[in-house]
Amino acid sequence: MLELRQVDVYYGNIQALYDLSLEIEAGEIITLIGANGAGKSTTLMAISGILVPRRGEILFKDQEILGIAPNLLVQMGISQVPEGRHIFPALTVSENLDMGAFLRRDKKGIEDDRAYIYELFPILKQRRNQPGGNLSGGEQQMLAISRALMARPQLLLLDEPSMGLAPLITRQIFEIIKKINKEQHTTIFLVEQNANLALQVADRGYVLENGRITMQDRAELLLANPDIQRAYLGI
Amino acid sequence: MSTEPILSVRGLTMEFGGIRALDKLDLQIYPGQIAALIGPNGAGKTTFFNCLTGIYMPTAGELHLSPPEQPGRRLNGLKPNQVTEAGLARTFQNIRLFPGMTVLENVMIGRHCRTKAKIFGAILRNPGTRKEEKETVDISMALLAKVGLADVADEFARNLPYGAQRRLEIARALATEPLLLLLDEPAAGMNPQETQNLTSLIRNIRDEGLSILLIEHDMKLVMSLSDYIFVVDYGRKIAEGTSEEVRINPVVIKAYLGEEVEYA
Amino acid sequence: AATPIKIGVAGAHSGDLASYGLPTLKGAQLVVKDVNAKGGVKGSPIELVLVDDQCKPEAAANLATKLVSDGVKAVVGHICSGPTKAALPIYRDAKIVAIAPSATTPELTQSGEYKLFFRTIASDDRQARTMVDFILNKLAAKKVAILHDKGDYGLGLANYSKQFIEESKQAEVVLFEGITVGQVDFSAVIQKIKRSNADVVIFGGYHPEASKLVSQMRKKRINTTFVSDDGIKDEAFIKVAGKDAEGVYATGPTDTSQNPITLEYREKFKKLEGTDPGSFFDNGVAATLAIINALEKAKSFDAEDVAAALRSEKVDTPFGEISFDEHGDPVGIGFNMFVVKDGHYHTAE
Amino acid sequence: MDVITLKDCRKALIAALWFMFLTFPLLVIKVNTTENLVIWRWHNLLYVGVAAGSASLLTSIFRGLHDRKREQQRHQEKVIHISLTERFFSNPVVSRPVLAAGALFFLIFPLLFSTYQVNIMTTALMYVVLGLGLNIVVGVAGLLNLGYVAFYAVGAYTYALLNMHFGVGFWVALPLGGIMAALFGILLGFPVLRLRGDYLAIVTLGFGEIILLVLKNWAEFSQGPGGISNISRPGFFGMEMSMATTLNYQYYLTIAMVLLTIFVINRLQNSRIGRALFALREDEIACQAMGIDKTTIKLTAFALGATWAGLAGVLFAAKNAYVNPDSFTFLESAMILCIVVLGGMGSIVGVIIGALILILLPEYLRAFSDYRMLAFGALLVIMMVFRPQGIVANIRRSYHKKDSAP
Amino acid sequence: MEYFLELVFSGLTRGSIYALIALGYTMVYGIIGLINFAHGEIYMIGAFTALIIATVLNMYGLPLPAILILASVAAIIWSAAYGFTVERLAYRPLRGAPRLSPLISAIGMSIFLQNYVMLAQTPNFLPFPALIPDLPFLNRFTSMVGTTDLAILLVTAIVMILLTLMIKFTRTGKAMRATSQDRTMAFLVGVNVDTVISVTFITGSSLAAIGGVLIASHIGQINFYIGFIAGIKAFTAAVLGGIGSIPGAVLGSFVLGLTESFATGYVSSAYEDVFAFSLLVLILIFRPAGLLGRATIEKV
Ligand SMILES: Nc1ncnc2c1ncn2[C@@H]1O[C@H](COP(=O)(O)OP(=O)(O)OP(=O)(O)O)[C@@H](O)[C@H]1O
Ligand SMILES: Nc1ncnc2c1ncn2[C@@H]1O[C@H](COP(=O)(O)OP(=O)(O)OP(=O)(O)O)[C@@H](O)[C@H]1O
Ligand SMILES: [Mg+2]
Ligand SMILES: [Mg+2]
Repeated sequence: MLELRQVDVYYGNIQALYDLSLEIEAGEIITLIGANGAGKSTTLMAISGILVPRRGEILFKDQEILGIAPNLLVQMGISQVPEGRHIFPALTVSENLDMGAFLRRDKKGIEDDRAYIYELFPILKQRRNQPGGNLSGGEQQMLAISRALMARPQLLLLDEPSMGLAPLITRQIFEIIKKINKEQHTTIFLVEQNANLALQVADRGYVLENGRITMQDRAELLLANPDIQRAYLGI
Repeated sequence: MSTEPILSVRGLTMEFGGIRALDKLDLQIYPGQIAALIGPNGAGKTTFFNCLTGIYMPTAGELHLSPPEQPGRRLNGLKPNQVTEAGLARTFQNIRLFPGMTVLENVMIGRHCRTKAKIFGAILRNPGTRKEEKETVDISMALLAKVGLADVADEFARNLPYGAQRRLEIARALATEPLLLLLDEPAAGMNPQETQNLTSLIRNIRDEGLSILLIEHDMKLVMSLSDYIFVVDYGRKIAEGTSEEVRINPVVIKAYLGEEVEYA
Repeated sequence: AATPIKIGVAGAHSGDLASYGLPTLKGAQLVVKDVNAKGGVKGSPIELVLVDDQCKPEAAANLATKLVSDGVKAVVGHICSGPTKAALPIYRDAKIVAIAPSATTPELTQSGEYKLFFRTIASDDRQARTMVDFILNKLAAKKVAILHDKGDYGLGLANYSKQFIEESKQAEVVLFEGITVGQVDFSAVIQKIKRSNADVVIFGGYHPEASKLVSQMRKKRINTTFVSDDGIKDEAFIKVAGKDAEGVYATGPTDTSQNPITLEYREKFKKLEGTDPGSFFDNGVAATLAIINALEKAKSFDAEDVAAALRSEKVDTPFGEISFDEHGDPVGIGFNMFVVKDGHYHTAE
Repeated sequence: MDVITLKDCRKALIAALWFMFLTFPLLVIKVNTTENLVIWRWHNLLYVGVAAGSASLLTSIFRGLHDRKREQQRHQEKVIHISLTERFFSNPVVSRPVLAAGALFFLIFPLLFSTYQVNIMTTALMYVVLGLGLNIVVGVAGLLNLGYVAFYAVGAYTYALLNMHFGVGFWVALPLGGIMAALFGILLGFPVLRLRGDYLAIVTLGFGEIILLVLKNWAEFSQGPGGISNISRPGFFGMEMSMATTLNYQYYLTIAMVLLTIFVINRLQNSRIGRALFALREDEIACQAMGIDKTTIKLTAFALGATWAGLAGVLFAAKNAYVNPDSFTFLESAMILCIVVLGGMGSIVGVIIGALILILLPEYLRAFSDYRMLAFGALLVIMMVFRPQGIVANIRRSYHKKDSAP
Repeated sequence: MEYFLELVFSGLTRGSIYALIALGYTMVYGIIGLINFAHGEIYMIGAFTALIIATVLNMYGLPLPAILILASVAAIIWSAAYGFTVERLAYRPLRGAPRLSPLISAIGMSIFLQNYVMLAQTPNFLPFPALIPDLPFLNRFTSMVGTTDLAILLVTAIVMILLTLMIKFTRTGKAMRATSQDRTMAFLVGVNVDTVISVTFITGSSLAAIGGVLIASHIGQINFYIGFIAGIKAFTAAVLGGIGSIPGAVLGSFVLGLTESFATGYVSSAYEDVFAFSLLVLILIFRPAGLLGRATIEKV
């Protein structure tokens, strides 16, 4: 589905990713774990086309997508829940959801999805006419995830979806991730600090250290790996 | 604990238009305590901090801070900077550093309310000012060392990774010499390893005599650190007690923790 | 060849006020071309040093020192009164004669501070006097509305007009207002004129504002007589205002359009630029002719001598034969009232 | 990789055609409605086409070369790229002699050049003071002020009026002008305390206009548009001075003023107050949460910035011996703002360079007379496009390394 | 009473003149947060283009309504083209640059365009043909409202309504709002941010062109400098109404126009701008985000 080959990404003159290669099969859930500043968010931004790698190739469904404008990538089926939520602060909750479905034209489908999301997160329904900027941190996170779901992506990039969420909701979010992966066959690329949970839902995992992939394996093997346990699982 | 509470809040209510984010909240924090405030998303925790620190004007309620030398200082109606001067310092849920300033400068800003150099002092650079300036740098560097950021002191704050930014916010808040430190989700965006480091950092800070009130969704951190926990939901306090008491409280489990909790 | 004699030409040559400065510049160039063709002054050719002050006082002061360090013998300029005020102390200290084609503030000459300053235009008070006499005696005005553009020139004229009218006790000033230059719409002030029941409007200022005012007044069917100053006595005013210009009065130097010198230079200008010269062209030509004449006749090029020559020697200019009084004001430039009829200015009876 | 690719050529062609279309009515047809004339200037179309095409090609080539250089650098593994200016200022061996040479140049400037040159240099230096003052407000505290020239006017009129009515001399008026301007700064500061960003900009612009209008209309007070002339020039122990000496004296006076400004502002920036101002720019709420009183610090910023404008104003009145409202229009504020941004916000050296370029350049562009302002406008755009952070990007001081050095 | 009404109409005329320019200001500001100082120049270019085309067509003897329409269309086309080009050349490369850099670029553009038109055409005022014919039935009211005043009022009202509807309900409108709030995120939901910004400039510039034709007909003369002064006032009006808000720009313009009109009518026109700006300060003290502007939500 998605393949990164030897990608280098820079911020100005500072290199953030080194020779990064990874791939995701259609229908898979993979996770990328790594310490703060390892370059996880950078990787997602490069896939979404916001950052343009200086070197390397990115293929989506066997098509080279490097240099394609971010909005076209959304059209091709890549959606992202960015780090820091990025809610449109002056749009209401409901309008934020509309923006998620910006490229869709099936009115009916949009309404169904909206209803589905209000079912998942009743608090959003309560707050639907309130500006997104007024929501609490966790509510915003729910809104950000919902907004990405509204696009019905083929590939969903999630950057720390559980950040700031109450334990109950966190678990709920991971259920939803599994569910849409199963029911809608959405491929999922999950970046998560809560590596424990992430590896539990993921099929495979990559470990990123200082901008380099240092390990990759099946999720359950990574979970069992003592190095990983010490460094990322806090066991 | 039998001493006077360092912070006491009575009947705190905050309304936004029709939404009641806080509803007659009462709570006391005693010196030397690490207290935690937990609750579902949108329960009003951050709003509580905002009311305490003068960023929002509460609809009703009494806020008192009791520094040893000036017991019962009323916080209502103070401006944010006066609250900080009175001895309350905070971090923000959405990090708010001074991104275009260096790490060291960020901490030095925290010293602002504890120093006094005026314009003329700054221009003339008299010995008093120079001494004060040196102290500011020394104290700030010491704080950076404490949170493990001394070697990036000259980096721009915006270039730090997320976790480091959170620690920098703590150092900056400490620089204001607070009596009570308010931390809003300090562990958000940290991996378990980093969270462990944070845990010991917070404990160290307490051991130096500060009181701490923290908001956090990472139950492992909350349970292992807190001396006392307040649980809020819909702006109301639904439970309080030690971690053991709270953990098994069915109301808390239902509203917040969910079933099958297993936290060390 | 003999070393050229330098004469500075200072004024607004670019920017939005260029239309007041460029005619003088062109006039000076045309005159100098003729003079040089005839062998120059006392055998030396004239060289013009052009400086563009954009009617900004501080630029004028800087450029005045430039002219001084360039060693000019005299300056034709400046165009606006403010820059002239800023530059004159420098010319005075450096002992250089300046002759302005269009700076009209009375105090420039009347203060007696600048003995080396001359001008080829009547000062505001004389112009206001002409205007007031005309509206009181010829138009028999009883109620007068006075407007101005808040500028040095316009406000000066408005103030003198008000003073003269009040002194005469023959009429009453019913409105005294400053309007904002460049404003998109003057209807409020026009309603105010209407309400004041004035039978004459005096406007101190320049033609763009005047034509807007007149057009908008006429559009609102307000036919109050409109009287203004030299700043609108310009064909451009008539062309912009079109039929609304009919019947508008403006003061200006006595009509000398049949004067051979006037004809000659206007013709030359037209040949060069393809258009009629703008305002103050005649004044610029006159100033240049006067200064060159004085340089020719003076004992030496010392400022005192040149100034003395300006005062004593008569010179033929587009305004006829003129000289200068002890203050530096022109003698021989008459002032008249003109009226627009059939798309042209005619001397008003 | 070729220097010019086919794609570049196509781009150039499109650019040429587009600009020919764009400029068609204005450049080709010239109407004179007063004369009812229409002149067709088809040749202009050709010029525009050629110019736009070659400009496009040149940018492509430039960009190509730039990319190639970058490519090479990458292969050389980690050439740490530090900007030239940064390298310059961080290396005292290079920067000290250059700075010393610069200082010497300014010191002997009047000996080398004509009085006119000295005079415009004096003007430019006055703008350095203005730029540095505005820099406190805009560059350091981040409060966009579009009416800065009002304070300049306050200073100038303070001296002019005091001199006219009471014969107050330059040296007495200088501090008074600064103080008056500071008071006006606070006066403006109060109502705008709650405003943010560009709301502030428009209010300050309005404030500038109000001051200007009062100066123009309230003739009893300010002498109206006619202005005030014959202001005493600065004295030097009552000595009589010739024209040239006066100008030179004023030059050195201004130099002294610039040095004082640099000294004070440099110290201020690196002080408790300066840091608070920076913090205000970065994040107002966090700033308050750190115990900084927003009200005081904002007013301080306005007052500090205004003071320098006031001082420069007194200097201006003394230099020209004449003031009128025309010197204090919005364009003047815009010019000072351009100095600050073009030079590099928050950087003292940048502001100095910015002022020298923006004030001296139009003087030397006078040769192009008509095209001068056209070129000036284009230059502002081009400079911003190629160097948006300004000529000298601001470098923050490192405190602790310096303190730990012997 | 009649005097009062006359002042009201005079204020409304002036207000709608400001509004036509203010709308473009507010749109551009709303989307990229830039005070587009060159916007006044776009309006001026619109007026000049109309003048040029009208004069040429007049020589070919076309009837007045045809000239009016063709000249307006030409003005819109070229103003839009200039607006588009200015954004591409002077603002787009500056995305992500420090906040004030585009402002300086805009000031530079403004100076450039003024001088460009001055050099290409003339520094002098040119009479602008009366393109809008006088409607006879209005004769009875001419002391209050003339044909051009009425035309300007009507056009302003129509334009405001259309724009508001567009921004509220169309996809482009939604994309504009999203882009203005968070450009990265707009990209991430599939908005073509570059196109949206270009469309905004084109729309704003077209409005300025319409304004140029109407206002120039009203004043009866133009030169290269008209854009600057009108631009500053229009910008003030946009801020007064709450910058970024379409109805706000119109309301702000009317408030400003009426204030100036009453200030002139009942006090003195010498200080009309003082009144205008004092009102601005006063309103902003009580409503820091302008009359209809929503206070920026800052949740901490
Ligand atoms: N805009 C930027 N400019 C310069 N450097 C940056 C920028 N954004 C990120 N970096 C640097 O790039 C590196 C990778 O950052 P990135 O945000 O991708 O990390 P991350 O793995 O997502 O970390 P976290 O867990 O904290 O979100 C870090 O060292 C960071 O400091
Ligand atoms: N400025 C505001 N205007 C309107 N509503 C607000 C505002 N601030 C907060 N709220 C509402 O008040 C409620 C409490 O918000 P708060 O940010 O305090 O939640 P929280 O407990 O911190 O949640 P989280 O754990 O998700 O951060 C939320 O529902 C939010 O929508
Ligand atoms: Mg990240
Ligand atoms: Mg919160």
